[in-house]
Amino acid sequence: MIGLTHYLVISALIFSIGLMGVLRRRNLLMLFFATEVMLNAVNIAFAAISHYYNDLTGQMFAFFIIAIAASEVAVGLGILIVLYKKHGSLDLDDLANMKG
Amino acid sequence: METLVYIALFAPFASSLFAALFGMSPKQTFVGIVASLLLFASFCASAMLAFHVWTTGAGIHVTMMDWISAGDLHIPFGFVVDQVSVTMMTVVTLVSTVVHVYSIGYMDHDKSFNRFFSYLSAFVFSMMILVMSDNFAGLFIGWEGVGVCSWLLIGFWYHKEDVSREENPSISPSWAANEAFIMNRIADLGMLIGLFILYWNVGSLQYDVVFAALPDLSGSVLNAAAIALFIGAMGKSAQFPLHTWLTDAMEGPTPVSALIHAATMVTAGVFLVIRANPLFSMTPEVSYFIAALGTFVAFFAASMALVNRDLKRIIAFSTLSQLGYMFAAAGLGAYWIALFHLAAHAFFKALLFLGAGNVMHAMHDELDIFKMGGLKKAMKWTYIYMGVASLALAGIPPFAGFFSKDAIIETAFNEGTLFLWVILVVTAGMTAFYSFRQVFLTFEGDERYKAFGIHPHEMYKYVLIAMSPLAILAVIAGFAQGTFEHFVTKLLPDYHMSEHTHHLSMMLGLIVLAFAVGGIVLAYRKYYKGLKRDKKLENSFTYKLLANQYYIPNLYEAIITKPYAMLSEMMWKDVDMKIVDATVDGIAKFLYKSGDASRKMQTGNLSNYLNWMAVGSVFLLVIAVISAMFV
Amino acid sequence: MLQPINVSLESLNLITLAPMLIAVAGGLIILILDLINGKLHKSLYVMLTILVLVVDFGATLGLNVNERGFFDVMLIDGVSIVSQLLIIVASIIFTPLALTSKRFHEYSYPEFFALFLFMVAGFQFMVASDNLILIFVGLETASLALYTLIALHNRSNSYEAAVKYFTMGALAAGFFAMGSAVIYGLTGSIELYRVADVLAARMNETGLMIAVFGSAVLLLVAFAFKLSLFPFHTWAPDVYEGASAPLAGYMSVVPKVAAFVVSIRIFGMYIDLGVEWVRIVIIVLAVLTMTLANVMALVQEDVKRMLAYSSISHAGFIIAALALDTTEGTTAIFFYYALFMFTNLGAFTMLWISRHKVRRFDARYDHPYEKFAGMISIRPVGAVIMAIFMLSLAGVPPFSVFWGKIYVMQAAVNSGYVWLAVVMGLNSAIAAYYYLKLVVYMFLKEPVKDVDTVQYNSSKPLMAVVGFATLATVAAIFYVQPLVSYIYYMISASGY
Amino acid sequence: MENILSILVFFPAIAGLLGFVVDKESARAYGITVAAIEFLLSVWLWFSFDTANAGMQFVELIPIIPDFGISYYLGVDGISLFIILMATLMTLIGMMSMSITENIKNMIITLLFLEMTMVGVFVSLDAIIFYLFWELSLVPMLYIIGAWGGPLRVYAAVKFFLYTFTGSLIMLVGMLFVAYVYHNLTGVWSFAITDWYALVLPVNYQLWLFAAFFVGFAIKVPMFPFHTWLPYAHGQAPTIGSVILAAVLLKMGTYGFVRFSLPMFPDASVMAIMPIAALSIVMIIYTAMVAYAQKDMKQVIAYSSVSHMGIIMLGIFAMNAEGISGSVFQMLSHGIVSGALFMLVGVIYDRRHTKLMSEFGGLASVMPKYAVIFGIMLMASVGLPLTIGFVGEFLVLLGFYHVSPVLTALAGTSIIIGAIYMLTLFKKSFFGPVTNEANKTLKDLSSKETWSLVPLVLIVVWLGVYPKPVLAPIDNSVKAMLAFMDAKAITQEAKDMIKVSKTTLNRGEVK
Repeated sequence: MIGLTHYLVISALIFSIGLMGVLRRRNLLMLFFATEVMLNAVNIAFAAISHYYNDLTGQMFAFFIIAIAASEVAVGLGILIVLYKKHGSLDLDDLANMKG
Repeated sequence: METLVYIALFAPFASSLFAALFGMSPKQTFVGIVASLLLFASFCASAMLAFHVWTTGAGIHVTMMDWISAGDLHIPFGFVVDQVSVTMMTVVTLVSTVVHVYSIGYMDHDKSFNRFFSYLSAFVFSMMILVMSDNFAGLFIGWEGVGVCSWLLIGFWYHKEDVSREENPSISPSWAANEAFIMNRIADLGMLIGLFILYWNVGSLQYDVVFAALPDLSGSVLNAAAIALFIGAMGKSAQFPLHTWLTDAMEGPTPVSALIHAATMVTAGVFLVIRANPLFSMTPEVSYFIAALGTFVAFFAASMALVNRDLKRIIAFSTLSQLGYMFAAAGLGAYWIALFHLAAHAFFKALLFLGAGNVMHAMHDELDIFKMGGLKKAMKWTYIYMGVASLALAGIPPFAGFFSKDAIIETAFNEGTLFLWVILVVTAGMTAFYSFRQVFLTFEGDERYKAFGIHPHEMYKYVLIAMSPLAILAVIAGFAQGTFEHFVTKLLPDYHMSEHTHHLSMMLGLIVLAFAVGGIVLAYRKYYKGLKRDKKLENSFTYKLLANQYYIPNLYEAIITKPYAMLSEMMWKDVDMKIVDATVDGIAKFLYKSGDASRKMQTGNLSNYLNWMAVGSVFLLVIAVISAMFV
Repeated sequence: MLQPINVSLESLNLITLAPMLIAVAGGLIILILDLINGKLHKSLYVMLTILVLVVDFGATLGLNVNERGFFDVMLIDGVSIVSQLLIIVASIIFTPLALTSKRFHEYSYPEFFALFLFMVAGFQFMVASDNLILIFVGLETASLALYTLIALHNRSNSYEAAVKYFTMGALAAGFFAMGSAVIYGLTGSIELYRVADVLAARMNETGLMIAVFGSAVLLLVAFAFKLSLFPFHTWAPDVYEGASAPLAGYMSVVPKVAAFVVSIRIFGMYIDLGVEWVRIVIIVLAVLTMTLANVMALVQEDVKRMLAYSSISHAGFIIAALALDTTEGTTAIFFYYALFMFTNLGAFTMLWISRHKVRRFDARYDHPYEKFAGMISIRPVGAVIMAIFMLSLAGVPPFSVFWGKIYVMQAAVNSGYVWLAVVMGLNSAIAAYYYLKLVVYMFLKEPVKDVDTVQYNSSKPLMAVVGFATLATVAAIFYVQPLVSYIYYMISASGY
Repeated sequence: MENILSILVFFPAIAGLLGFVVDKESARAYGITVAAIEFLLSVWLWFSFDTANAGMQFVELIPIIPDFGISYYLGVDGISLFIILMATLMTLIGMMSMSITENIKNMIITLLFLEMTMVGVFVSLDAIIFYLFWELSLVPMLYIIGAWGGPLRVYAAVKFFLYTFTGSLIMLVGMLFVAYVYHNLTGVWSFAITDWYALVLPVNYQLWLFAAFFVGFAIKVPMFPFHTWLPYAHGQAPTIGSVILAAVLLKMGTYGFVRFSLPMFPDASVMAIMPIAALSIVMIIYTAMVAYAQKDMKQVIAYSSVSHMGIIMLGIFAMNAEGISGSVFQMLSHGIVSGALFMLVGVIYDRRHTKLMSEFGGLASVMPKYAVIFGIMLMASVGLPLTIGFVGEFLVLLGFYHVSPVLTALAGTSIIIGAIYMLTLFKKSFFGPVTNEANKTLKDLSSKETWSLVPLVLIVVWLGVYPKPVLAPIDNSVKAMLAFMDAKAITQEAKDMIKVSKTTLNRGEVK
């Protein structure tokens, strides 16, 4: 039977995948996806724990995360669009005007 | 009587200030006259005080005001006029007055005439403080004061250039002045330490308090204090090894040499030993050392005088030698004899210097006696004066030197220190030789100066007259020996020859006299007829050794002056700049460099930033795990 | 049997929500005004914003200490009141900086002001709750608004800054969410006071420690990012450089105060629970942050970037006070920020005043040191004021930051961390170098030619702000006492 | 006038603020007037000072931050009184002799602010207020060195600032710790020094705190090996900067030792005697040698300052009234003499724009007045009796002899090597023939220069001959302090070492 542990392991795995994506990806869009993956991993964890405790708070948290992730994407994409207009690229390595 | 004390003390000060007012203006003869009059006033006051002390037998003690008081230390400006100080006062003011008058003539053509009088009177003032003070700190004021005045006066012709040691052994007046000051400072440190020792063991620096407390002190404290004070005396009285400055000090104008470097200041060391006789008489080892050193210096200086060609330097060496005699006497406990020789020596030595000054004046500042000769025609009076002074110096009866020096030599015999006695006797012979070598080479024989186109002339009349008191005293002072003894031994411990010595005294005197006469005869035979140079002798090692003052100045330069300069340079450039400062800057540079290094993490690349975050979290996790293991 | 839902309005205690609601309403009003008439001048919006904030301030001041409201998710304790007041005051000072003499892109949008007010509301939510959901929501509301505000500056660098901040912020958000999940999993609760109770009961269980540490690490990463602690600070210099000067100044104070409040709540809980490790880690991070930020600031060529590093260093300084977990330490945080706020905003305002439309001195930087060379002979008063700000930041008495500094150091000493105080002292000395560098440029160097326009962007409102900041910096000694006693009272009342 | 100290502190500052309004041409006159009024005020302070009272006088106490325990707490005793007088005097004289014309207004205003901080340091009885003025004094000095200095001025100014700043931050931690301990013992926060005096600290605390304060003070003094900022600062500073720096700012360090370290940590101070004496002696001898190696007149005097400060340090740690009173007196004497010497170097620098000794020679013939005053100051500097320089040096050495005869002998070499570098300086610059063409036409002292130097000469002689009016109040306060230290010391060694004078007055009102 699939228990809490399985969910938590899955959640941890997906979180790590998301994290690796954030660390390794060079395209900003992919980076955003990776962060979404991470947040969704958290959602899995919350839902599972919520079920385990038979407590709705976790699911509430998950809903809030979904909402925030959505607005994050909205704002993020907006910024990306103006950036793309200015730079013509979404490659991370092109984005190093400021350093030192 | 207090008024007299203050007159004696402050008249020279007034004189100095008065002359200083005109210090930067051109020569004004009245400055010299006023200064001399004030000095004469001081002399009169001193003489009256002397008479007072003589008649009443009691000293005068005045306290003017507080000087320093801190903690438990209280130092007043206090002055004491007793048998010892009044003797010194009289001698000092007398010689000073003569020298002041003399200087009016001698410094006639100098543009800094007024300044000279200012310095000279300031010196007398300092010297008066030195001898009159009722405490060691006051003595130290005068001690340093005469040091500064000596510095000013040696370097009086400061505008002269530095030359090599071969050309002029003293390099330049300003060099000689600095040398004198610094060497004296070395000794002054010893003196200061002596003061500290006395203060912390007695709680005061007043003579009377200190001397009264001496019996309660332990032997080591007494010895330490005596040694320290004597180191001070060694500097001022130019005892070996701090003697080189004295001959170099001859760079100063001749009246200065007469006053400071013959009659007064250099005897301050002897005065100190006499003043502190309660201390020194309780430390026989130190006293014996003083006597031995004095004897050594007497011989050592006389040996250098034998071959010197410089008129003033010969006299300077003789001063050194006579100081050695005085220390020998003081060290052997014959304080009153030392003081007696001090006074007598002041008269004839000042006279000798002033005579030398006349010669210089006549010879246009030429000092090499090999270039003189036959001056007696032009300078009869000077010849007489110098002759008298030399006879006194050589210890020929009935001149003053005979009595005083003979007493010292007799003391050495009396104390059983035969070795010292022998040396002192030999030295007496040497003294007679070099004195007359100088007199004969200067005044007798062929007129070598003509080759240099010099036309000598006698000094001004009033100058010669002014010198006469010294000449008279040089002749007659010796007869006052008994009176003097009676006078000063009210304060100083009396010293009597033992029966044995007393019996032999005639014979001892004759031995000394024989040596002295022998010296004169030798000088007569070699130099009376004129200068015959002996190349072989002059090239011998001993001759060169003596002529170069045993190479001691060169030695000092090689082992002290130059290494000090080198070490200083090294301290600055290598230690201060390259180690101390570089460390400080190094820390700053390190921080700056680490800034440069760490800003590299700020690549500007977002990916790197995100990686840093990951690294950070791993770092935190690692710490977490590690601490979890230890919890 | 189902119970009918029955919520009494009184138990909601809506007054606790009033400050945030005012800010949100203000933002909405601005948007509506813009809808009605799109041609209104920015000065109207500026004044409106200030008015809203003033009302907000009043509402916050009127709150009672230690109340809960709105289903107990709102927590109005002393910490939240003090921090809200700080946030609002900083916002009030910030707002007039829009009224520059030259036209700048972002201020022409009324949305700027609306977003700004939303952001303030977000921060207020963040500090006024101990519910992790509400904290998260507030945090994200504020952050998203902030990203937009940065990007509105409409320069290539601003976009870059916004993207960097945004991406890293998103990652941090992920960490925060995960950390919350772990806490939830551990305790079945996301309200910190309950979490603390449960954890306290379970502390002795074996194996629990690892989970506790895990949650702590995840949350620490999230807030270390917000507080720009080493090595999570990397965004800060770039974002400060890319953002406009006033916004950079604002960012160095307000988001950090908010993040500090949450950190106090979360990490204070851990430390109280006896997880000594959290304290150690925070102190290590604090020392690393202040030192490394300082040495990196030494080598900067641009004043704004230097100030960015200096802000990081100051944050490191203060986080150390957090680790002490004493009333004094917590007081020190707010006290320091209250004093730091004036000086820092003043300094950034000075930069803003000297801002040109195009870069005249350097291809990359707006405010290279050379720009200020010889300012004493061009604008003596400006130079003196800027020097006062720099000296204050360096901790020279009697200027404001000095008092904060000794309070923090005293707190460290009182908790037995004398070595920490010494490290703080040494760091202040290092920091003095780069502040001094600007002073040296202004006072001791010859002016570079063609710099008659050091006060290019000046205007009366900006001068007023600078004047106020100067006064607050110089006269700190006179208000330190009431300030510190008020903060101390508030903090101790809320049990920290 | 009970609040004369406040007036003394803030009068120059207010005058400085008003100075912004004064016209550029009149700025100098304005500055001199203000400084003169300030000086007269301080003289008045002296006359109204009760010399029989060894305690603090003219005390003003206004709590400003009671929660921290910080109050505006001022007062003077015999130790600080004369340093204040010297500070105001040297500011006045420095301004009178100032030859700067460029940006004169800024200079005057800066100097007036500097004067506030200097007076403030010496009247503060609250550690934080003390620290406040202490740090604040760096700022005007930084500006003076940096704006009017030589080619390396920025480096020198920043080095000066950072070095001192670093040290004082460590000291600040020490102060905070004392306050903490005080709070622990009494439950009250206080930074008042007089309150702190009452603390009896365990020896290990004392040692650490002593070390913390030591760092702050030693850098300021500056003690070897923390002295390297000083030659740069002096070398680059304009004359007025060097004068104030040498005369007053350095004294803050030694004053700090007397005011804080000794009475607060008597046991630690006694334990520190030997290390500090060792450092001081290294400082005396080593820097004197370095001074001898210098080519630049000003650097010679700068290094000589360090050497003389070594003497002062030695005296402070003599632990007897002779030494400490001597030290305080030597602070005054060094202030006046080195201030005057820097002014004198400034005189020649104004004429020739060089300070290298090799450029000169024979100045005595060209500028006799100058040479005379230089000579007097030189003699005071080498400690000739009857000048101000002797009294302090003598007392210090005398006092320290009680602690260690051998070390005193070593320290005493300062009178020899001091003479060496000073006389060499004098000989190289003033004696010998005038070789350099440019020197032949030099003008002697102008009346402005003469009138600023002559008062110093008079003081040098007056206090050399009759130091009592100054020395007696100092001595009273020092004796009271020693008696207090002795009573407070915990360890027997400290009690043995601290020598209480037999004639100690009652210390006045001490809380």
